[in-house]
Amino acid sequence: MTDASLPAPGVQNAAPARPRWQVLLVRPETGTLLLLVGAIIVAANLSPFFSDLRFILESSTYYMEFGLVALVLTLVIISGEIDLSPAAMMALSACVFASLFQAGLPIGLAMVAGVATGAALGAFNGFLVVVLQLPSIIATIGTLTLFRGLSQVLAGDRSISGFPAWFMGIDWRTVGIVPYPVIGFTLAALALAVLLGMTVWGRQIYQIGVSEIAARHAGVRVRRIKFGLFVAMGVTSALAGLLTASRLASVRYDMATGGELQMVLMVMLGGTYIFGGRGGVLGTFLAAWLLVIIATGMNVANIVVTSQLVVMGLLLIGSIIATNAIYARTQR
Amino acid sequence: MTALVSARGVSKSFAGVEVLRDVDLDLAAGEVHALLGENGAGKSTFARIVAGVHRPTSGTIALGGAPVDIASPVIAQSLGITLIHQEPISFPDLSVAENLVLGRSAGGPLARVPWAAMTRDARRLMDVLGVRIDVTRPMRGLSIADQQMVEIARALASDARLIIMDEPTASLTPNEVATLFTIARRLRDEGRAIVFISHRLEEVRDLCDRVTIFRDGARVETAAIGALSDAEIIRRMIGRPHQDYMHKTGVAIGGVALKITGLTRRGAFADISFDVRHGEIVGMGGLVGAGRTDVARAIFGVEPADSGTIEIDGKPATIREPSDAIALGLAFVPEDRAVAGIFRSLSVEANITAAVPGKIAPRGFIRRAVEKTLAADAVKRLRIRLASVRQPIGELSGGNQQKAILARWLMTDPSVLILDEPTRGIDIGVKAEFYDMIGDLAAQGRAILLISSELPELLALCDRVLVMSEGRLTADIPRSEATQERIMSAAVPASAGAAA
Amino acid sequence: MKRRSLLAGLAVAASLMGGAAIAQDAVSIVYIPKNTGNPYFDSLEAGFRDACASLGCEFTTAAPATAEATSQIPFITAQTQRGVDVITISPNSPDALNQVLDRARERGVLVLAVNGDLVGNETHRDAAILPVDFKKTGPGQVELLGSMIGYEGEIAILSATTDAPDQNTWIAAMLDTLANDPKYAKMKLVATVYGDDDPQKSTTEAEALLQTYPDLKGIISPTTVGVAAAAQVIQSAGKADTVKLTGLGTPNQMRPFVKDGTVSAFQLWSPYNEGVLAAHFAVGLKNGTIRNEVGATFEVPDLGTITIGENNVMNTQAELTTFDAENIDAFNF
Amino acid sequence: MIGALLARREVGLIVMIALVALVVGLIEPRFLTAETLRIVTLAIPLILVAAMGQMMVILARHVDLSIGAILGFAAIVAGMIFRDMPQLPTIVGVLAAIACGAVLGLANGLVVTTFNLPSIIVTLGTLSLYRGLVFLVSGSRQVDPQFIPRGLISMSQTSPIFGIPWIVLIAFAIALATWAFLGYTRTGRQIYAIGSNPVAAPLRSIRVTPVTLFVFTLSGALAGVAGVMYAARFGYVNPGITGVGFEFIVIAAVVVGGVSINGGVGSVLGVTLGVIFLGMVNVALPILGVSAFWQSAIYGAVILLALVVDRTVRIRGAAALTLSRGTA
Repeated sequence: MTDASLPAPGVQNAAPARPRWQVLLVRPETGTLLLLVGAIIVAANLSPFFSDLRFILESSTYYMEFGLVALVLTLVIISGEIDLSPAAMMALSACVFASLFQAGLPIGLAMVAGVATGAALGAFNGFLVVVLQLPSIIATIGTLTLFRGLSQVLAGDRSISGFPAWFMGIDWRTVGIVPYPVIGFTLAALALAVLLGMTVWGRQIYQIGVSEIAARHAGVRVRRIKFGLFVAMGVTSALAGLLTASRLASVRYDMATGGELQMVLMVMLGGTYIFGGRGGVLGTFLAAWLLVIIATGMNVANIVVTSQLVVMGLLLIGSIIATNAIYARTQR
Repeated sequence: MTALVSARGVSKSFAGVEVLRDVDLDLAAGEVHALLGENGAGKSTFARIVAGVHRPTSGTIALGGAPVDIASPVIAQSLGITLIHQEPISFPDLSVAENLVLGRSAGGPLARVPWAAMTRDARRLMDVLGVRIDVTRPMRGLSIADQQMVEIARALASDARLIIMDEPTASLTPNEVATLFTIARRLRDEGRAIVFISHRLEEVRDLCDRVTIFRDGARVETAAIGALSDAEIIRRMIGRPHQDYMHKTGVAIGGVALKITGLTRRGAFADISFDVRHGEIVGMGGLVGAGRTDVARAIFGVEPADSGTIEIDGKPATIREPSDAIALGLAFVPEDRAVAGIFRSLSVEANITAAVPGKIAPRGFIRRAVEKTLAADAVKRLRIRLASVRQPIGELSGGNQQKAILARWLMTDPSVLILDEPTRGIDIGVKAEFYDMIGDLAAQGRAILLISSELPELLALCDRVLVMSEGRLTADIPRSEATQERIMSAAVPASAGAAA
Repeated sequence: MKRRSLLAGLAVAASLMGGAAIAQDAVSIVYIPKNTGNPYFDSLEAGFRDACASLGCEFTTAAPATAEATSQIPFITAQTQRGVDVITISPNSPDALNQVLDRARERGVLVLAVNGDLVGNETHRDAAILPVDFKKTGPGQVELLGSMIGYEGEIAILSATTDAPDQNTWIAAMLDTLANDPKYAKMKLVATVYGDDDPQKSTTEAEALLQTYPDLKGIISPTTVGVAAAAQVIQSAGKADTVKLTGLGTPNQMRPFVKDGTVSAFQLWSPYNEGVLAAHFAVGLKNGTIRNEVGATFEVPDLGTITIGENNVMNTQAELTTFDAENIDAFNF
Repeated sequence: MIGALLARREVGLIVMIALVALVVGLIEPRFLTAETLRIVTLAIPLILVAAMGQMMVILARHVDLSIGAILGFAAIVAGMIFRDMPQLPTIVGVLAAIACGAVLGLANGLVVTTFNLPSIIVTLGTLSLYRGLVFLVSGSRQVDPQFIPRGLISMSQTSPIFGIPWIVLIAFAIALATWAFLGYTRTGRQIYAIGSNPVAAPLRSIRVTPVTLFVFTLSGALAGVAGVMYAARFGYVNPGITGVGFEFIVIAAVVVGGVSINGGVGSVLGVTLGVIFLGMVNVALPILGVSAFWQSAIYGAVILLALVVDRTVRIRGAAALTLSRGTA
């Protein structure tokens, strides 16, 4: 992402070919899976109350919104960009939705307006990055601050609620014992995995990530795809915002504060390469569950929340280092 | 003459491709030593090794008789070896004076920067060089020539014992070249060794005492400049006599395929007009930075022109994106393969099929089988050497990567093919294959625009040679009249100072 | 004692249908404060601890890192899963917790709001323990400031956030008192500003007050962060004798300012007693010795007779405690 | 040319500052008083000090998102020393805080340089990590005002020199030192060089890694200084809120001050003006009775605006480049 991270010309020698089995074994997703299994075992031993599927699924709903966004964020990062503003977009579009609803707009329309807001915000990011060609990483830090601020301006710190019963508590509705959000997240993961792995569109996202210039030369409509990705981020964030609103039965400007960290963390933990061109949705899917297990496990074991912050931070850095180590060899 | 630098059995390979093979070479103090050879012959690699940019895969280098390990440019500098890059290194946001001092100023981390003295010395250096550059202005915006002068000034200031100039004149005006040579001679007379890398024989004759000729990564011969005639030198460079370096098969020239009129992009090129006919190979020569690549990129929509028209088969075309160009039957093999060509970490098949998503994924979903067969055919047809089509293309040799890129474009069955330095950095054997392919492609009635810095290549392959200089079209020479001299004279900027 | 806890054990067993149960013979109580690192809640926890030590109940606490609306939810779920008998919570949001609290109660967990209520959503908790009758807070503060400035001159209010339910109840009461009680007729409220319980913002807001209203005589800041920030500002500006300050603050927070005379008196209640009361009420309820009905009464050592008021709200003390140079060293929270 | 542009940026800032003062003054005459000056100068020291560090990081083409957490960590450490070892002289706590900041900054630098990772993601991680450490070392307990040495607090209130508070003097002293360091020392210039052309730097015998480490360490140390100033200004340290969101304010100040996020461009004067500008806005908002809610929105807008300006400037620069040299 920053030129500073490119090696000096003298060291740009391509890597020697590696045996296939090794390639398969060092897939970062494999690492994520192992971590997940490990985490489950540890958590189960930490507290007798952990091993209860219903409880885990119930708790997982608190992370599904971030997970959903992280899936799309994965595509963005594979394409060589990044978006740090989704949590703020969740809050702002939810605040728009709630304010309009409170102003008397039929909730259906308000929801549409909320999603439209998300699309607009995403388009704004896209405009900054694709048209004005600002580095997405710093530009979206700007929009993160801006969007969060706007939702505060819009909603103050009122807690807007009073939604109709059918809208509230989507995390309570279950198929068997599986809450709707979990199902939605899983389906979304499947859909995106297919999109990314089996369609031209997905192929082109990888191509852009590996070499944007080469992609353009090969006729890939880079600008269009990137812009589309940012809009998709906005829309997904808005949907996640609505899910959160439904789960909490209320909306405040501070919804999902700091969520960007968890989302990026999910993508990085999933083994997607921070410099783009590598990675996949499967990894993010697993990583989301890994976070669910870790957070839930620590909560139910009464481990102080503050050490959770430490764990999150260490995980993020650790996962980038690991992924980097795996990829850097073939990536110049 | 006493050898200042003596290299013994120096070899270097990148990504398994050997670019320098077992080179022995002595550079003496008080001489200007020319390194000659085609692009990719290994002369620049050798220079970079001596300057510590690359480290040799094997072999030793001795400085004043004592073996040294030149592990980095920094060490090289400390040993008194300076490399003046083709593309001068600069810190655009820092002042010229600072760029001169950076890396040489002594003292600890908190040592004070003596602005006054720094500026004074810088001015003096510039006067010595007889160039007028405000040393307090930032490097950003300086012309290549001026940046080169700054580099030379650096070398002077750091009183290097060995100064390597890698194609310093490539983008200099004659006057600047003259200045450069006077300085070079004075440095030689001061007893320094100078290595001069150039394509231009007349310059070499003018300046150099001895010449070493490289071919295919090996040293062919070292001799006093007087000892060899131009023809002999060229023969040693290209390996065979000039005339039988011919390929072009008689092909019927068809109607106009690509017609460019008044193409202009501010800051790059102006008022470019030419056409390419079916079955015709039109060459485009010129110095580095003359704007050839920009024209190609403009035609292909990578960086569209500000004004001017493009017609394809007589129909005016609007090309905003490469995808538009592809739809119109254009294909473009870019100059910088590593950046603009391949997807290094993606499989060969993905690379080959990149331009034809429609073929591998009729309904949006990629058909792996189809993709594989398509790729496999191409690999067979172009004789691409690889382990598997699922192998990352980055693991292939440069020549085979380039073949894959060509294969990518053949998939689109283009009517107009733009090749930008297609054989740069490719072993001679594969080059020959490329020449054959290019000929065949023309024979199939495709129009081909061949951008190349290798004059023999242009002379050998092209029906016509266009020449660009400083963003303008300066010559359109039919095959019959084309000679290296004519092309060169059209390529070298007529008036001085235009660039500075 | 033994018999009691045995009963408790039965009660627990009975109350926990389905949900994973802890095999234990004591009532287990968890307290979830607004956020960790807040000294106010430290002393509230102390109250719980000491009470449980004497009552023989198990007490744990689990606090989110930030006080944002949703941060408490995962903890409520986790504690429910742990099969605790009682969840006592100082809610970060009056409404965002409704559903998860309901779920806890479905599973037989007793839910008590402590120190702050689910205003407007009282049906989602079993009872609330509040320090004082919040109706009395406003007038109390006005009277205190009035006594400092001779019931005359411009005054201003520095509150927490624009929608902080408790602060708003108090401010409403203050306005009412100022408007209707002739005693305060000469006191003129010129501004009500909000520092969002953030030191930085509170400081700038307080500074702005001093500057925008040169004739300002007094400031009421009914929030611990605000009153501390305001005190710091007045001290820095050296306006201690022209501008009087009072509000709700913790002794530890305000001690230096009372010592150096920046603030002559401020008020609060005892969060410690809230913990004590909550623990006694919870255990009593679980043991069946207390009925959770409006009007019901019960005894708590040191607190005397507690009466359950409307909305199942009970208070630890009738009036606010006023801290000044004399008594402040007697408190440590 | 860049120099000229910078000049433009600094002049522009002065104009903007004057405008804010004027406009606000018209609406609320009391704004144009010495008192305002006092408040503004009190509002900026923390930001100014941290901005000096962040500026150097950004000049070297990096960014440090963790300074808010570092500030909190340093402040809590200082506070705990004041509380738990009252016999020690104040300076010990101060130095300890600065040292902690330096160490955490160094840690950032080490991860970034050793593994060649984008600093923004790394520091996003350490932002969470360090905040967690704040809670752990403090046991989530606030350090109450009674433990903060009077002497320290009075530093945010007055000084022998015209009664300008010490922290203000110190902040500007640090800015001055940074100016001298960046402009007149070898390392200072090397920071610019690295940001200007990271790939070429090693070829000019600039030891990129040590310099980068140094820059991150310095940024951390300065955040530590800001932490001490926080304790001095607000009189207590709470692990939960101290320094939260601080990084965005500082980054806003730095980029609005004309430092290019592409590195290599930026002046101490510009950043100082940027800080003053934001300080003015901060003070103006409540005086105008504008809700504090607007602050974060304004920061965001300011950051984006600065980025766009910087971008357009660069494009012009690039155009000039191609004009004179074609594209080689």
